[in-house]
Amino acid sequence: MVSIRPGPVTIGGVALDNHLLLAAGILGTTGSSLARILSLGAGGVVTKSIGPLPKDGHAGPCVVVLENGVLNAMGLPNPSNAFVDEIAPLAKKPVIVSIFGGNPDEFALVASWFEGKVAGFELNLSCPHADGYGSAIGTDPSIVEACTRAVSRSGIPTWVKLTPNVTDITAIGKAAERGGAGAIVAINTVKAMRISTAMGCPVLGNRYGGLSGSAVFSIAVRCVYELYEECKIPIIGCGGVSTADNVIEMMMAGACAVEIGSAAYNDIKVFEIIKADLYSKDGITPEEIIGCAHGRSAV
Amino acid sequence: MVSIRPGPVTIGGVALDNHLLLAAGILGTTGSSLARILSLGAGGVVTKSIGPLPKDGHAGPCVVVLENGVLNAMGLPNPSNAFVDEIAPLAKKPVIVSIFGGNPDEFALVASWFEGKVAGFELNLSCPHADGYGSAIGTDPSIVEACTRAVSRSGIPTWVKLTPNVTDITAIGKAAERGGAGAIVAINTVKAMRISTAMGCPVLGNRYGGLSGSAVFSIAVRCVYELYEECKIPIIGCGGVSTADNVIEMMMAGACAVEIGSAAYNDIKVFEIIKADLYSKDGITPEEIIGCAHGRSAV
Amino acid sequence: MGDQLSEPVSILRVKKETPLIRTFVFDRSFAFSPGQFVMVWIPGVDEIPMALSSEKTITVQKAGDATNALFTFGAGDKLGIRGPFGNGFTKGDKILAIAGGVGAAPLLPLAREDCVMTLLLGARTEEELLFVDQLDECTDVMIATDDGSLGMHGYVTDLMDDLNLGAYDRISVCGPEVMMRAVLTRVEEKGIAHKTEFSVHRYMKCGVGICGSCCIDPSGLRVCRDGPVFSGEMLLKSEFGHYMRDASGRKKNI
Amino acid sequence: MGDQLSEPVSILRVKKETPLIRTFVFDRSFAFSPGQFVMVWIPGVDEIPMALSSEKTITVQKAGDATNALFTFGAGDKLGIRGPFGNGFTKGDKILAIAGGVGAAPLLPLAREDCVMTLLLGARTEEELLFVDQLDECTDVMIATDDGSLGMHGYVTDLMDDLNLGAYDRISVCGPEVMMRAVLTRVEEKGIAHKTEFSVHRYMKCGVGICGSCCIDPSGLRVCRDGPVFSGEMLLKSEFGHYMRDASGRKKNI
Ligand SMILES: Cc1cc2nc3c(=O)[nH]c(=O)nc-3n(C[C@H](O)[C@H](O)[C@H](O)COP(=O)(O)OP(=O)(O)OC[C@H]3O[C@@H](n4cnc5c(N)ncnc54)[C@H](O)[C@@H]3O)c2cc1C
Ligand SMILES: Cc1cc2nc3c(=O)[nH]c(=O)nc-3n(C[C@H](O)[C@H](O)[C@H](O)COP(=O)(O)OP(=O)(O)OC[C@H]3O[C@@H](n4cnc5c(N)ncnc54)[C@H](O)[C@@H]3O)c2cc1C
Ligand SMILES: Cc1cc2nc3c(=O)[nH]c(=O)nc-3n(C[C@H](O)[C@H](O)[C@H](O)COP(=O)(O)O)c2cc1C
Ligand SMILES: Cc1cc2nc3c(=O)[nH]c(=O)nc-3n(C[C@H](O)[C@H](O)[C@H](O)COP(=O)(O)O)c2cc1C
Ligand code: FES
Ligand code: FES
Repeated sequence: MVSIRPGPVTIGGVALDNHLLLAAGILGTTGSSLARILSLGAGGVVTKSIGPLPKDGHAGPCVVVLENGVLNAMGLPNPSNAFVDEIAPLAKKPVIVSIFGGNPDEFALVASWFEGKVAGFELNLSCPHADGYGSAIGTDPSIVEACTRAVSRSGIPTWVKLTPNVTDITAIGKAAERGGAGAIVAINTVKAMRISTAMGCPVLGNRYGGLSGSAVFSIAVRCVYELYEECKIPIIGCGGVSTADNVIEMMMAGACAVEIGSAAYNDIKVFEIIKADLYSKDGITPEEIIGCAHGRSAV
Repeated sequence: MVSIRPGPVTIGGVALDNHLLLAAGILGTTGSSLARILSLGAGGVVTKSIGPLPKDGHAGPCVVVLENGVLNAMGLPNPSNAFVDEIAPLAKKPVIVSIFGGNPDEFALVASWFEGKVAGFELNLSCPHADGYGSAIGTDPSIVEACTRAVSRSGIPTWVKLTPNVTDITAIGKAAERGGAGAIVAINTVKAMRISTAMGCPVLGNRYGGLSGSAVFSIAVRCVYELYEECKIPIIGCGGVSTADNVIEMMMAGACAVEIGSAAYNDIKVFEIIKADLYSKDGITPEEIIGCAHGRSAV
Repeated sequence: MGDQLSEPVSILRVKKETPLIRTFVFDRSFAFSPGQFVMVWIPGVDEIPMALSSEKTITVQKAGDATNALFTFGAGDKLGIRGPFGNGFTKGDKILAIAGGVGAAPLLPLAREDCVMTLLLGARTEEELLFVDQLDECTDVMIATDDGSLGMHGYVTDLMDDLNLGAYDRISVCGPEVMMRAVLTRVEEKGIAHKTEFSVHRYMKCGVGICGSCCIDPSGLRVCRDGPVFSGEMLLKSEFGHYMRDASGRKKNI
Repeated sequence: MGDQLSEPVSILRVKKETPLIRTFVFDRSFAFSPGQFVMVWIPGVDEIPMALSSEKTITVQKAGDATNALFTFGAGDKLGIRGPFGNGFTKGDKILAIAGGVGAAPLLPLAREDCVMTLLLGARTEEELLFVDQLDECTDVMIATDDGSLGMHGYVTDLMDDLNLGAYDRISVCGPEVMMRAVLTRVEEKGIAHKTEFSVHRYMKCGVGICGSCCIDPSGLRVCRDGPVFSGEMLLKSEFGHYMRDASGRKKNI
């Protein structure tokens, strides 16, 4: 397998310790959990999505582990501005605050709380199971552009996380780019549902949820590949990454870095494990492989 | 597990031997292969998609088997009107001809070849990897409506197969309904890609392909559930069905019958195996479970 | 591995244990280690963590919305069960178990495994004491009630003073967090925090270690996956006994 | 099971066998049964079925676009390999193998397993005979060429007349379909079709039994999954020798 030479990593204006970030919403609710994941080898962490008001989230069940993935409908539970104190001890670390809101003003408001205190923002315009938030607004390019601009104008690196539940993800990626995004993160979960045949009703409290994990890897690779053909800003691959080979594959599709979420279910040491396989002193530079799968299908 | 009482099955104007159909494009290129699948227990078979002109399909690789699914980019290879003779020996059997075309006229043309010779049509407005066909046009409600009407006006039962690669599948489902569809089939494959890290290029000859099999089951259940909330015509569930419990789950989501494709990879006897688990003389009627998961999340 | 959808169980019967506590008996068993918990899906309501009080029972205290709803469930009603999850208590030869209120639920199966020498059982009043008879059958039970209606008048922690703690190889504790923190303070003073284990309760959403709602400060350990049973030593310099988090992730004092 | 993506192999060297046939040696081996095939991915070009002529080689006849492209590949170039797939030949004690042209490719490993008593080898001319030396090393080879440049002047089928076919427990055949059909007719006349096996070639896209492009009439059996080796009896009343299908699924005569 190809391996990568370790070196400084800066993606979309954020300096990272390596190419592997913790994805939003996985073990990202408390400062100490984020600190633990950093100490376990993540090159950066994205927090749980924070909104303008505290939310308890959907009634349970919120998560179901499937054979090859995870189905969740957390419903964006978050402590809102109490989170500022929560991550204060991590001020110097590569922490990206994920933000959700129902309109540009809400995004800007939440971002303002964290100005000067975090490395960057990731806008959740993509969670598929929260009325009025996430993909409810993230499927409209003009809203995506406006929300992005409302935050990026702060000058703080602003990443935009996209939903795959659209007809054309590149239209949304280009909207984020126009809005001043420093990077695009693809993808959030794929809208999905399971029904308990024993109960005769959906297994998630919210009925609809989002699918993540290995099951969506090939969908995420496709989205990254499509975005790389149309957008100029860096792309961060997310969705089903669980091995170093998956990281390389995402990079070949066009990702500069990856986020990892569900794979932490199998082993919370996933970052260390992948790093051990991914990096070696005699490896190549990431630039040699990022996007290399484009225009090469005809060798 | 719930089991179903065997009895006559008629879906969207087509009489079937049971609730399990062979999905389009799986072992459906020759009359004798379709006959074999019927003899192996399928309640009906959908043929390979047939178009206005013969096509060789995409250059290989066309199929990759993944841990929990299949990735394919066949590219709609088909013998075009030579297929009329191919299935002539099956005239009295529950054979549904899948049709693709680039516009309403092409759909109508292909359908005209088979009038009086088959039990019904399934319009492929959903294949995610064929330029100018399938989901390239199947994401536009007005085109879907027009293509559906062009075939349904023949009076022959016309099913419309939908792509999940849209922002709102119910908008497409309603368009098919307006166009006179007798049933909706959901879903075709989810647009996806894998890259060979050893080669540094996409593994499919066509680069982009479609994901099927268990990996997409929860996505298909979600689509069926959404469509059931918005459409009145029968829905046929397709995508990742591999057990009798999956069939029940699809039915609870709102499906009257299911199509099975990728599961034939594990065992071509999949229809017999599922039937043995699904049906029993003291089972309940399908009507008792079809759609029962709606409005019951609050028990 | 397969999908880990909730297993459906039917309630065979419901037993009133105390005015606020009921045991729900299922029609099927789950192999488990005492201290492990399951996520109990109350369809249409919520999903909440509950220790297994035996391989086919949970013992539930009425606490809020979900438990109130559960208390309307009777024989024949269905629940969904995911799990068991978490680590459970370390086994030992001579365990001292300390239970407060519904905290007796995960300790009963430990006592039934014959490794508990002595069990200190506390509650506010006599009628709120849980599993007195069942525990009596398998271990040596000492009782304390806040109002003195049975056993010693006072807290279970006071019972500890009458014991030679050196005689036990482990001390396993489950009860209200204030009571557990009192035990922790006591064992710390005696320098035996390393021999103790506490079953920690935190608000849980996923139960499998990915959502982050149950993490404790400052280690960031997940109660659902790294616990719920933690050594007293680990808990000494922690949020334990001071604060926890609610459903939104905000801190609330204990 | 894991993803069954193509395994990358590097070509170690290419050996010219005949003017139109080359053997490609890989840097890694695949456990296989003689008669099984792999799907060979020629990046940027196509993916085509090829029998393994040993655990690390394929032996390829130039036939069209993909094989032409493959002939431009040399040492160090990479291919992707999926498989091996299909059933392979039934083993026996005393096999008569009949090879025409590149059909010797899957029969060489069978001969190397020491179960082939006699092998009939045919080609158009002497220089087109494949694996003469290799086969000589492990079995008793009888040769026929269309132009008589080596061995008997005529078809391999003619060689059959000189043999006591009763002496063999199985007859394993691979070659051009016209030649194989001629063998089938001959063994049918002699009433021994049940002892014969033929490696059938059909246009293949998936190689794993789901796309349907390789199915044969009237059984609907899949050459890639139920074959490629079929008993002569099964093939008697079939399309075999009469027609096959092209990439679009249309019939074309043989
Ligand atoms: C590992 C573990 C084992 C448990 N075992 C038992 C047991 O055997 N018997 C028993 O009666 N109780 C047990 N509990 C506590 C039980 O989960 C809560 O009492 C229950 O969730 C309250 O739900 P509610 O909706 O009725 O109350 P709410 O109205 O939600 O709240 C009442 C109180 O319960 C707490 N609580 C609410 N939801 C949760 C949750 N999901 N996780 C943790 N605490 C919560 C709240 O913080 C609040 O203090 C256990 C908790 C954990 C974490
Ligand atoms: C199980 C099996 C094992 C085989 N083993 C060998 C072998 O060991 N050595 C060898 O030289 N050849 C073998 N072949 C045949 C080989 O696959 C074809 O020669 C090759 O695919 C031709 O590809 P092309 O693009 O070069 O030719 P094309 O231009 O595509 O066609 C040339 C001829 O090859 C046939 N053909 C094309 N593609 C395929 C395909 N995918 N599957 C089957 N036939 C095809 C066509 O019908 C045509 O007659 C085998 C075929 C099968 C099915
Ligand atoms: C339990 C859970 C909670 C999540 N919460 C959030 C969230 O708050 N914000 C967000 O943008 N994405 C959220 N996601 C999506 C993930 O960040 C990620 O996009 C998705 O899980 C795909 O990556 P993975 O396959 O590596 O998990 C959540 C995912 C899971 C499984
Ligand atoms: C190899 C292959 C070929 C397919 N060809 C077609 C096709 O021609 N027309 C069509 O409508 N769908 C086609 N499909 C999609 C299937 O009919 C089905 O919608 C999809 O595979 C999901 O079902 P499954 O998970 O049961 O396979 C094809 C799928 C596969 C795997
Ligand atoms: S409850 Fe989700 S991590 Fe513990
Ligand atoms: S090649 Fe696809 S079924 Fe045989």
